[in-house]
Amino acid sequence: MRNLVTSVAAAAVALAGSAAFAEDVVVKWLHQQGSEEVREYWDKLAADYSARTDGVTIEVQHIESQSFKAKLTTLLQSNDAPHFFYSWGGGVMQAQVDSGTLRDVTAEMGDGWADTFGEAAVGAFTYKDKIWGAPYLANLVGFWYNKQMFADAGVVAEDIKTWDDLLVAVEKLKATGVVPIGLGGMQKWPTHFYYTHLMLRIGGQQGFVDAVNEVGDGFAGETYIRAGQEFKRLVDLDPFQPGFVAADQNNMYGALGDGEHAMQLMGSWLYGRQKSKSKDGIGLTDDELGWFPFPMVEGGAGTAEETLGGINGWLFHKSAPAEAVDFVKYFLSNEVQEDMAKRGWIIPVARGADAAIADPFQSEHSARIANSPYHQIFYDQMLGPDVGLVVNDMAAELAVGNVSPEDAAAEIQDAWLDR
Amino acid sequence: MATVEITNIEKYYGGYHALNDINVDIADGEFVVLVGPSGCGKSTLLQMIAGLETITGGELRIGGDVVNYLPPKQRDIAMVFQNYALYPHMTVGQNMGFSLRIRRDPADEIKAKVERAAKILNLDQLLDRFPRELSGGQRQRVAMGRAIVREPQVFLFDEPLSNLDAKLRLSMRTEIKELHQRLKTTTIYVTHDQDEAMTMADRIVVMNTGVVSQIGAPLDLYDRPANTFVAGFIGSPAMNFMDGTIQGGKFQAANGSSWALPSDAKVTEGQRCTFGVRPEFVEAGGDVAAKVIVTEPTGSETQIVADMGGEHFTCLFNERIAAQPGDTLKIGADPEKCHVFDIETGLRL
Amino acid sequence: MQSEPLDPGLRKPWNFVLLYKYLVLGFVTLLIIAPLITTALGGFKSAADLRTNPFGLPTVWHWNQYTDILLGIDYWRYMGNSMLISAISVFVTLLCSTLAAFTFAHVKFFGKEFIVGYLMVGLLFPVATAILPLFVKVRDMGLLNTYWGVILPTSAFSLGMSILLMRNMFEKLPRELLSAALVDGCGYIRFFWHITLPLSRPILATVGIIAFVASWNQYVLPLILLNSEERYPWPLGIMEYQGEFTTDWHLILAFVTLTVIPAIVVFLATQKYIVAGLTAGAVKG
Amino acid sequence: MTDTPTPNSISPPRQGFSLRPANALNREGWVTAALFLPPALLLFTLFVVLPMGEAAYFSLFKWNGFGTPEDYRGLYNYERLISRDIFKTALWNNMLVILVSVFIQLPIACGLAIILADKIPGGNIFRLLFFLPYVLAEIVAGLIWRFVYDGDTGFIAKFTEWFDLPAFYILAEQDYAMYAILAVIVWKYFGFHMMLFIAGLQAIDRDLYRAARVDGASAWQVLRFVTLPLLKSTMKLSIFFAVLGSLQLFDIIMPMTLGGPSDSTQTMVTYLYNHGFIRAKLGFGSAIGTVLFIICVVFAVVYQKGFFRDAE
Repeated sequence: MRNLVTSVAAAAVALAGSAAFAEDVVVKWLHQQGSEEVREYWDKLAADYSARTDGVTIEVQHIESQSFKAKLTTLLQSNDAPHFFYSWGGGVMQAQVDSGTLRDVTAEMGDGWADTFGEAAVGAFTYKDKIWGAPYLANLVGFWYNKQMFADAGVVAEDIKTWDDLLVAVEKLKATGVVPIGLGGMQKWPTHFYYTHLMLRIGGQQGFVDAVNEVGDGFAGETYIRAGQEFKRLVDLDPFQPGFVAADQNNMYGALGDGEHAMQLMGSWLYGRQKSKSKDGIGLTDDELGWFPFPMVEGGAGTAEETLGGINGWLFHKSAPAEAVDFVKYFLSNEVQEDMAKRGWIIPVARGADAAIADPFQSEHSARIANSPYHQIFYDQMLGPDVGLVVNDMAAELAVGNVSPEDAAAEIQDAWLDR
Repeated sequence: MATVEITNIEKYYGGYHALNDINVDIADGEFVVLVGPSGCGKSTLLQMIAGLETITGGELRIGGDVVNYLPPKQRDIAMVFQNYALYPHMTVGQNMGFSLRIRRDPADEIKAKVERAAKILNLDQLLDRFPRELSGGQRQRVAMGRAIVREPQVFLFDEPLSNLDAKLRLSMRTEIKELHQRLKTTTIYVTHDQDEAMTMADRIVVMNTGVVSQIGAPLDLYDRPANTFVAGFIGSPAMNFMDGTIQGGKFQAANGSSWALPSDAKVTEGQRCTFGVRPEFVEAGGDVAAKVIVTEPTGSETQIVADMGGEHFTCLFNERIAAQPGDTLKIGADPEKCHVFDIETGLRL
Repeated sequence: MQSEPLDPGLRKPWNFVLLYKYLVLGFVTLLIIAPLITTALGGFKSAADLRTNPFGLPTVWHWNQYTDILLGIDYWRYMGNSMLISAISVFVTLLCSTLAAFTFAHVKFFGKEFIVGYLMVGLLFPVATAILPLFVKVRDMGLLNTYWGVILPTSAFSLGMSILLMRNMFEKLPRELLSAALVDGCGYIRFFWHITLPLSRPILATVGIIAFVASWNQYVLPLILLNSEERYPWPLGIMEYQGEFTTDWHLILAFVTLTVIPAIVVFLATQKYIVAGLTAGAVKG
Repeated sequence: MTDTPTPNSISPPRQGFSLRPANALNREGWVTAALFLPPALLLFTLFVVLPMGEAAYFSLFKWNGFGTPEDYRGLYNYERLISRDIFKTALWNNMLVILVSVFIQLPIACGLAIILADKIPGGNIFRLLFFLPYVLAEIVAGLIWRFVYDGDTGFIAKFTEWFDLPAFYILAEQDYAMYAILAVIVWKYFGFHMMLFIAGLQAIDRDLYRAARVDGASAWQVLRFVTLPLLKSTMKLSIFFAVLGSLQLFDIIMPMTLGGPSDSTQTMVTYLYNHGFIRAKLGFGSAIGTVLFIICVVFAVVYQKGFFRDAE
């Protein structure tokens, strides 16, 4: 009951508007962190920082991830705008820059701060020759698999070098009666990993650059049609669990840990979640869990070394005070990043902090990203929500056979031209 | 207490001329009844006096002051409504004291006034009741009590008895009359019931289709109606009318009967006119033949509806008459109690 | 309830028609009740129990699933937010609509019908039509992510119906009451305060409860207008909770049950007003 | 006593005075209106009327929400909208809701109302029970039914298990998901419509039934020739609410399918949210809103016309 009273009281205060902090600097921080554990850690970081610096208060705001992007645009233009916020870079950031809502941090970065990150990481937040944000973490997508199930089916992960190999593996797994692949189809973005990964393998970096620059047929071109066709070959094998269309990805993490399917194409973040979301809270141990990169496609321009993933970081609103930048510097300092890496939460981009990564998978991912000739940022980030979500839609439609590869590619091109 | 002067009052609703040049002077302490059929404008006139309707033209004075543009509360009037209009959420006492409360009178003064009024109206036992717990007659008295409490210059009554049953109506009539005699407050009373008007009024204003037909004391109206409308409206059962011509110093009706003229009738030979005979002045044993259609004995009186040349003719006898339908009666009337009107204008001749 | 049956034939004892009627009613009841009962019981079950035994009683009663929610802060915060938003919305709605409805019912002035028609337009349009511009508008007013940002549009969209219901009610007050009050020395404002308001308590309750229920249950406005979980009303909260526990149905069902119980209790307590209001709203045709 | 009315000679009307347009009552009326109306008018204009107009304005632009709309495109958004299959699906789904409301829900509600309008033992309890789902928030109804429909743990899972069928995920089936949602809509709303019908039935004069009985009508004929014709206005009302409800259908869909799978359960509003709001295409979304708005207007006009024609 006291909770109710306090929250009503708090609400009343909020209604009345708070003028109490007039003297102090308030830094508003907005993120979409889903994990409660991480949120608590961040709250503590903010509190620590506030305690150390006289008169700086960090006000943490959190939006549920699904509507984060939708709301952010409008939020940035309101007087409730956060001073710094989570970003995936890409097309969304470019639109924000174009509209003049962001604060340029080139000067701060030039002060040696930029050197603490990898070049590609800083590059992800560079647009029009200026740096607009600070990179924080990187991740990549690959196949996570259940070693036991693979062994039972006689599949050797290390031998899956090509797309065809993968299809064969799927058939073998199916023959043993297990669900070869788990897929959270409801959110659509897990499905788009297949589609865009195939695009990357078939078209390579150049393919994407050409499409964006509207060379030839753009996204409706040969590369993209073929990606759809290849994906369809997989779909035709019926490799996903029944009802995958309405399956929630949040469940699928746990489902892998529970051994409900043999593999899942998912980002680095799956590692921790397959444990925490599993029924017993343990999931697959490091011995039971395996990982291999998305195989190459024969005849494709890309190699298995190119990576698909994200480089996420923090952008600054034009109203951000110097304290906001200062706090982010603290947040991204090796000390903090190493601590978070140690907990297995992230693959940090801060130079040297990756050494602190405890688990073998994350180290491998970190190394792969570092050695990647081209790190393709997720399409749905890179292209902005208007086009990116169409890519997701088309991936989902391909997965249920509602659309032909040609039409799917044409639809993406249409959305790109309409952006 | 005050006089009420109504001068050249006009009322238009858009293009509709509801009241046409109304002139009535009401003396201090007088009890005036506005009477007429529904739609004649009597209620509208009352509402205008109360300030509930706007006045399109003319002048209204209460106590000598022009009040055309004053809101009701500044006119120092009180009003009793047909449906009583008691506030359902207030007790009898609160209802009666409401106007004083609005005026911000001291509470003890309100209490004293309410109790005094309640005593007058025999409501002292009911002060804490709510209107829904009262009978119709009691509600009516509360409505009057509410008016009395204010000690206004003028009382306005808008058909206050029409929602009561016949018996209660008669006793309330007496009560109102008594009250007026006791308080001597100028009173304007609207009704459609000519009986009520006759018994209660010092003076009656008969209205018809937005104009005043006649103003006068009850018996004057009865004895010397100014026109066929008043003649037909006042008196019950209604006056018998016949159209005809003056022939040989007598009225020769189109239905074949022939009647002697009153001595003061200003008529000329051959003039077409309307002749009126009140049923109660019809006497048996004249030279007019009437064929009985219906006989309605009430005990003390006998009402007979007869056929006279295809028209109904009503007779009211103070004695019992054993007439059967189909019988032929010989009747006549005292010419001094008959009326002659112009056939075109309806005005008294 | 009328005393006379619609079909006089019903009065025969052991009528088969009556039996069929009860069979139909029983069947419909089952369809209505089964999901609700399963939901409430599901909150007591373990995940495994729920999976193998969705209909029966829990093999073990897990009270802690309910108590955990009740002892946590989230549930109460969501409820408190909903309460705050709904209560203020109802207050604003009632304030604006009684004033307007009174004016429309009793005051004569030029252009009244036009203004009434203008406000009644609002009856037709679902809030959803305007979420995008509303979002922009609320942002421009600097009310995004504030309680007021939700309260004001909520009230605005419930004005039409409230004014309609109340005007109908006010017009039913005898006109003589207004006349009497004017003669007694009231102006419109005093009439409103001393007569109309006290006499309109039932309709105020009805309109208030309907507005409250609508606001209590609303989802789309807070969804687009609120950002921080600290201010979420319970429908957003429950979706958040659901997002966190996805198919841990036993936990979600416990949460659902706890959010539904207040609504059902309030409904049972006020059903007379709710039904009266809905059917009165029906009168408008 | 003077008998005939004579013009009173005290004072002739002063024309300038008596022609003044407003008297005290009118003046006070204006003051009252000026005091009492602004709160409602302001609130309504600001949050209902202006946004409607702005939706129409925004719909002419391509706009991602940054700054002000500047990229004027005329009817471009509408052309795009009309050429989309999802738009047709959404419209059709809204239409389906209306059809199901009219042809399935309305007869059920009417039938139950006829049973329950009679005084039968327990009648009140049945009424309350049937009305209960209406009181639940749509979000909650959606969540509960998502559980019911869940192929792993729900009712359907239990049934497939009993009959040894493969697990069936109805909400994942693009051909069936919408029907599953329609069932929930009927489940949630029939009680409300039933209450409308009960109110309508109780407004019918009992003497009419007696008269019909005396005239020799059978129970069926009474229903056919007396009850149903007299319920016509209630049916219209029921349809009115069904259409309005359909046009704003959103809350139930979101927890159940989010408009999927493959957009098969999108309605106009989920489409507006998913493709306008989430994708930051404010112009496009506003075009959807405007179309919805126009549908409302057309419906209102048709409804009013129909209503008045019958009233005459």
